Amino acid sequence: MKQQPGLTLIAKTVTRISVWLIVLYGFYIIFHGHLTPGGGFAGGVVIALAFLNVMLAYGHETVTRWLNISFMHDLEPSAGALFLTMGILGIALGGGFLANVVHRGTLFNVFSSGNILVLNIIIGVKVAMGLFVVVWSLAIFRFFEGGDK
Amino acid sequence: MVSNLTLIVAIPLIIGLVNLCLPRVLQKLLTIAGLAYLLYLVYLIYKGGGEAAHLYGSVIFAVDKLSLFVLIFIQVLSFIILIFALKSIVPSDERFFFPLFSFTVSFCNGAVITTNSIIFLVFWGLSGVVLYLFGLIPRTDAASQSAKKTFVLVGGSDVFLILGLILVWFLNPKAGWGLWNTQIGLEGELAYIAFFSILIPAFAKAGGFPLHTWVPEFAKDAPIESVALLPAALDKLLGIYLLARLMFNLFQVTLTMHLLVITLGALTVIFAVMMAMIQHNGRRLLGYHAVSQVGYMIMGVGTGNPIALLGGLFHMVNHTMYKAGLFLTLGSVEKKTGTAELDDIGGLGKQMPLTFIAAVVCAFAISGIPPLNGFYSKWLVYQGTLELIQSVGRGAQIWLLICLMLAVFGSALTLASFMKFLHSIYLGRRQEKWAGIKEASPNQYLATLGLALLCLIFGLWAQPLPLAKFITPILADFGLNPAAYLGSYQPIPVLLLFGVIFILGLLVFVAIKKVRYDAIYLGGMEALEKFRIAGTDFYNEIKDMKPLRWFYRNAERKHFDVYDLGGQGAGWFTKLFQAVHRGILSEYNLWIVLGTLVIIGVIYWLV
Amino acid sequence: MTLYLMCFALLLIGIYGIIVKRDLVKIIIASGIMGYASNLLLILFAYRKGGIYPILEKGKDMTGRVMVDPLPQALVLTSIVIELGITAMLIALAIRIFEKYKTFDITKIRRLKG
Amino acid sequence: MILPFFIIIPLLAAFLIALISGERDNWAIAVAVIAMLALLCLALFGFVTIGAQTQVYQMGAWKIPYTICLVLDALSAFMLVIISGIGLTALMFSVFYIRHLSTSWKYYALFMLLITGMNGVVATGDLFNLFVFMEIALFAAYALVSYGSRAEEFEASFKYAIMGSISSTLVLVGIAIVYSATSNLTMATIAQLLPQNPTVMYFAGGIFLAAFGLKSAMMPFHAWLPDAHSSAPAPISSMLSGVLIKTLGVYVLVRLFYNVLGAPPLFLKMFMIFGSISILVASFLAMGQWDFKRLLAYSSISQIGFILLGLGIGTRWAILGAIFHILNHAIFKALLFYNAGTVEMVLGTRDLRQMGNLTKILPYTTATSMCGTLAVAGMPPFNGFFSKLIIIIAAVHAGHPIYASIAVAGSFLTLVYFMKVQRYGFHGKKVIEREGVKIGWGMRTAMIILAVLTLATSLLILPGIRTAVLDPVVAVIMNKTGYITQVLGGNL
Repeated sequence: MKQQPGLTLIAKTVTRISVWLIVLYGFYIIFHGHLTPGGGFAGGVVIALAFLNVMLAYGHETVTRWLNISFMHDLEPSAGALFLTMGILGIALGGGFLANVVHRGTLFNVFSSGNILVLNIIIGVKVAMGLFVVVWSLAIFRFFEGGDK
Repeated sequence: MVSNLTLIVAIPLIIGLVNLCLPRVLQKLLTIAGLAYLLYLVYLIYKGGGEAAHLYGSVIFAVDKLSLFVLIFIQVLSFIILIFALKSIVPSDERFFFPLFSFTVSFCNGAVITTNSIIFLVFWGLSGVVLYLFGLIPRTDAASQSAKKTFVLVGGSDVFLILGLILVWFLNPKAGWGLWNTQIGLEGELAYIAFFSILIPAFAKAGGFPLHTWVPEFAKDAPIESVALLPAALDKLLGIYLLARLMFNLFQVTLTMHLLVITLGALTVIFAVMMAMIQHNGRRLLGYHAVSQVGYMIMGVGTGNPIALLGGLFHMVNHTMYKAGLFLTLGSVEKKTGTAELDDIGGLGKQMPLTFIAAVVCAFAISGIPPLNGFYSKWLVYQGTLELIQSVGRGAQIWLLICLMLAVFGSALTLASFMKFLHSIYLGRRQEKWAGIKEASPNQYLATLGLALLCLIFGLWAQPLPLAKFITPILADFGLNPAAYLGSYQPIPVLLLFGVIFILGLLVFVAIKKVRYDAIYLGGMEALEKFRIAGTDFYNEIKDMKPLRWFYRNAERKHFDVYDLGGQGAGWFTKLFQAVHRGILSEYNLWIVLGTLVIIGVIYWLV
Repeated sequence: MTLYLMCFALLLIGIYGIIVKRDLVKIIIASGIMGYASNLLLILFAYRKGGIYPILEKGKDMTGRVMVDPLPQALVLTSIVIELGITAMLIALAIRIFEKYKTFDITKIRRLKG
Repeated sequence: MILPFFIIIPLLAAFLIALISGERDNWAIAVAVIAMLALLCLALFGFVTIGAQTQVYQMGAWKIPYTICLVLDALSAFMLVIISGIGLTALMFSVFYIRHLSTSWKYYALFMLLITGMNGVVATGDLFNLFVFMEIALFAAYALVSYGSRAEEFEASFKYAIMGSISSTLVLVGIAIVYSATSNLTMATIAQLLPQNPTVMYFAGGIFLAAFGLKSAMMPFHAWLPDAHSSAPAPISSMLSGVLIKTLGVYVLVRLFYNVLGAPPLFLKMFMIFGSISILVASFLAMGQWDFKRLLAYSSISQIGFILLGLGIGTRWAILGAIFHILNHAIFKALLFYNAGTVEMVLGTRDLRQMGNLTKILPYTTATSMCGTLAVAGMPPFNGFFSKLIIIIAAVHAGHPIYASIAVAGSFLTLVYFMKVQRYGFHGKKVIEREGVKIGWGMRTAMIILAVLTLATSLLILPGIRTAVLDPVVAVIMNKTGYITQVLGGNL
C-alpha cells in the first residue's frame, strides 16, 4: 500500500470535523476582543493553528494543493496596509493617528467599541495568515544536496 | 578690499580647483601666471602691504618677520621648480600634478601666515595630504608603499600636533588660539606633553631623526619635481618654521630641552649621512642628505641663541635651494637616462655641461665649501653652539662638544658622499648606451642654474642680502639681540683666496704638463663595460668595517626604522586581540554577560 | 519574593543555556527562556495582591477593589509576538546554517573570526 | 503634525511592495524610492522648521498618560535627516547592486521595514514603543544580513540575532524595573519621577547601558558587529554601520542617559571608559584585517568609541563633537562601504591582497574612497577632522588629558589602517585588467554624493551655520528639564 502523506485516517477524520470548530472559536475570540480577554492576535493565532492542524494531518503537499498560498501571502500585507489606512482615516477624521472614526455603539454589545473591532479583525487576518505562512514555509523547506564548501 | 594675505592663500587654491577641469596647456599657463602673480604679491607684502585678514572678528592671517621670510622663499622656490616642471612631467601625470602644485603652494602659504592654531592645523594637515597625493602619482607598487609610509609618519604626526596645540591653548587660555607668542613656561607634565607633541610633527615634517625614514623612500619613488618641491624645500621650511615657533614663541624652553633637541639634531646629521654614503640610488642618496642637513637646522634653532638661530634659519633657506637644485639636476639626468641608479650612469658631464655646473655648485654648497652659502650657515650654527658651550656647566659642555664634533664630522662625510655622487653621474667612464644624450631642455637648466646662482649669491653676499634683509629682523621679533657674529668670516676674501689657489694649481698643472694617456692594460683583454668602476664603489669598504658592519646590516633590514618598529609592536597587539575573537558564539555571549555583571557590580559597589 | 527569585532562576537558566550549550536549537530555546523570564518579571511587577482582573463586566462592582495593572499584560503580549517572530527567524537561520555547515554545533560554526 | 508619517510612509511602502510586486522588482523600486524621497523631504522640512521647539504627537487623540506619544525635537529631527539621507543613497546604490545577488521585492520590503524601525525609535517618546520599533528594525536587519544566502551570512546573522535577543531581554528587564518604580512608560514622565528613586535609576541605567551598549557595539559587547557588518550586502552594511548602530545604540543612549536620567556622572564616566576601550582595541583589531569590509566594521566600533567618549565628557563642546561625529561617521562610513561593495561586485573579492591598482578600472570608486579615507582618518578639510578635533579639545578642556591622548592615539591608528586600505586595496601592485565591468550610475552617484558631503559637512563647523544646525541639537541633549516640560506641556 502506498504511503499517504500526513497522519492516520483517524487523525484526518477528527481534523476534518474539528477544524471548523477551531476556526469558529478563533472568530469568536476576535469579535469579542474588546469585551473579554483575547482579541485579534489571540484569535488570529487560533485560526492559524486550525490551518496548521490541517497541514499536520494531511501533509504540507496536500495543503499546498488545496489552499491558495500566494493569496494568503498577499492577504497579510494588505491587512497591514488596511491597518495603516484606518490609522490615516483617524488622522483625517478624528484628529489623531488611529483615532476613533466608527460609531461607538452601546456598552457590552459586540458593536460597542468603534474602531477596535475593525482593527481586531484586521489584526486577526494578519496574524493568522502571517503565522500560517511562516510555519508553512519552514515546513516546505528542503535541503540542497551537499554543504557549502 | 581683500587683504593680500588672503589672496596669497586663495589665488593658488582657486587656480588648483580651476585646473582640475582644464586642458593641459591651459593648466600650465594658468599655474605659471598665478605663481608669478604670487611673487608680485609677496613683494607687495614685503614692502608693507601685509595687513592682517580677519574672520569672525579675529585675526586669522598676519605676517611677522619669520613668516614673511618663510613666505618669500616658498614663492621663490615653488616658482623656480614650476619652471623646471613645465616640460618634464610625464604627460599622463600632468593632469593632477599642476593642480596639486598650486594646492601645495596655497596650503604652505596658509600654514605660514596664519596666527590661529586651528587654521594652522588645517593647512598643516593639508600640506601632508598633498604630499601623499604626490606620492601616489606614479601608480607603482613601490610608490604606493612609500606614499603610505610617508603619510603614516607625516599625517600621523598631525594628530600629535592637534593634541599639542590644544594643550597649549589649555595651558595659556589668555592667548586664545594664538599660535604666536604664548610663552608658556615649561613646567608640569602637561607642558612637557604639549612640547613633545609639537616637536614630533615638526621633526616628522622636516625629516629629523628618528622620524626621517619617509624622506629617502619618498624621494626614491615620487615624481622628482614633487620631491624637489616638498621634502626638499617646502616641508623643510614648514617643519623648521614650526620648530622655531615652538622654541621661541610657544614655550620658554629649558636648557635640558635645548640639549635634547641639539642632540637629536646631531644624531640626525650623523645617522643620515652615514646611510647616504652607502646608497646606490641617486634619489635615495639625496633623500638621506635632505635628512642629514635638517640636523644642522635643528641644532641651530634648538640652540636658542641668536647666532645659532640665524644659522639655522639661513641653513634652512640655503638647503631648500641647493637640495632642490640637486634633485632637479638629478631629475634632468633621469629624464634622459630613465634611471637614478648611480651604478648605471656615468660620464654625462660632457654631454650635459650646464646641468653639471649646476650640480657641482649645489653639491659644493651642501658640502660646505667656503664661498658658497652652505658653509656660511653651518659656520653660524657651529659658532652659536660654541657660544652656548661657554655658558653651560661642565657635563653639558662635554655633551655639546660631542654633538658639535658629530656635526662637523657629518659635514666632512657629506663632502665625501657628494664626490661619489658627482663622479658616478657626471665623471668616470661613460657607458655606450648613453652616448646619444643631449643637454636638458632650456626650462630645466634655467631652473637648476637659477638655483645654483642663488646658492652662489647667498654665499658671497650672505651678510648684506639674506641676513640683513630677512633674517636678522626676526631676532628682534623673538626678543633676541643681534649678536656679534660680524667679521668672523668674509666670503669674498675667501673666494679670492680660493681663486688664487686655483690659479696656482692651474699654473702648476700647465708648467709640468706631462700627461700620458694609455689604454688600460688588462692582460691582453679588451676593456669591457664590466670593468668600469662605478662611483658607488668608493665607500663599499665602509660597509664592511668592523664596528659599522652591524649597524649597516641592521639599518638595511630596517631595524632602526620607527615605522617598522611601530608596525611590529602594533602587530603584536593585533595578534593578541585577534586570538581572543575565536568566532565562538558562546564566548561572545559570555563577554556580554560578564560586561553586564561588571556594570551592575560597579553600580552596586558605588551606589 | 519567592516568585521573583524563581523568575530570576529562569533568567539564569536562559543565560546558562546560551553560554554553555553548543546545539543551535538549544541556544534558540535558551534565548527564548530568557525572554520568558523577562516577560514573567513584567507580569509579576503588575501583580497586586488580592487584585481583581481588569475587565469591565455587566454588574461587576469595582468600587474599593484593587485592580491588577493591565498595561504590562499588553506589553507582554507585544513582546511575545516579537519573540515569536525572532524565534521563527532564528529557526529558519538554523536550518540554513545546517544546510551549509552540516552541523548544529555552534563551536564548529566559526568561519568568521579574528 | 508630520510626525506619524515618518512611521506610516515606510511601513505602508513595505506593505505595498509586498502586495503589488510580482516577479520583477520594478514596482518595488518605484515605491521604495518615492517613499524615501518623501521621507527625506519630510525630515528636512521637520529639521528646518523645528528649531528649538518640541512637537508632541499623541496617538489616537488620547492624552499623554494614556497614549503613546511621538516627540519631534531637534535631536530626533537631526537623526531622521541622517536616516533618510543615508537611506536614500543606500537605496540608489542597492537598485544597481542588489541585482547581482537576486532580483526580489523582498529586499525592498525589508529595507523599508528597517527604515520604519529606525524612524520609530527616533520619533517615539515612549519607552516600550521604542523597544517595539527597535525589534522591528533588528528583525529587518537580521533578515537583510543573511540576504546573500552564503554560509558566512547565515552564521553572522544567527550570531547577531542571538546577541541581539540577549540585549532585547535586557531592555525588557530594564523597562520592567523602570515601570515598577514609576508605573509609566512615557519617557518625559519617567524623567520626572525617576530621580525620586536613585537606586532604581542606577540599576535600570546599568541594564540599559549594557543593552544599548550592545546595540551601539561598545567594546565588550561588540562581537556581533564585525561579523554582521562584513557579511551583509554593501548597502545594508552601510545602513547598519552608518545609521543603525547610531539610532538603536547611540541615539537611545543619549536620549535615556541625558534626557531621562539626567546625565549622572557615574554613567558618563562609564561612557568614557568604554569609549576609550572601543577606540583602542578596535583600532588594533582593524589593523590586522585583510577583509575590506571587516576592517571597516572594526573601524566603526572605533569611531563609535569617539562618539561615546564625547558623550561621556558631557560638556557642551564634547556633545557637539559627538553629535557632529555621528553625522560625519554616517556619511563617510556609508561611502566606504559603498566603495567596498563596488569593488566586491567588480572583482568578486573583499580580500585586500587580491585587489590593487583600481585607478584605471574604477576611477570614481578610487577617488571617492580617498575622500572617505581622509575623512575617517581625520585629515583636514574633511568633516572627520573637525569632529575629532572638537572632541579632543573638549576632552582637554574638561580636564581629561589622558582621554584626549587616547583619542589622539586612536586617530593615529585609524590613519594607519586606512592607509593599509589605500595601499593594498586601491594602489597596490596587482594589475587587474577587467573589461566589460559596468557599475550602475546609481552606485556612482551615491558615492559621489557622499564624497561631496564629506567635504560639505565640514562647513557645519562655521559659527553661523553651527548655531543653526548643531547647536539646537546640543541644547536638546543638555536640557533635561526642557525636555520634560516641552513634552508634557500642560499635563505637568
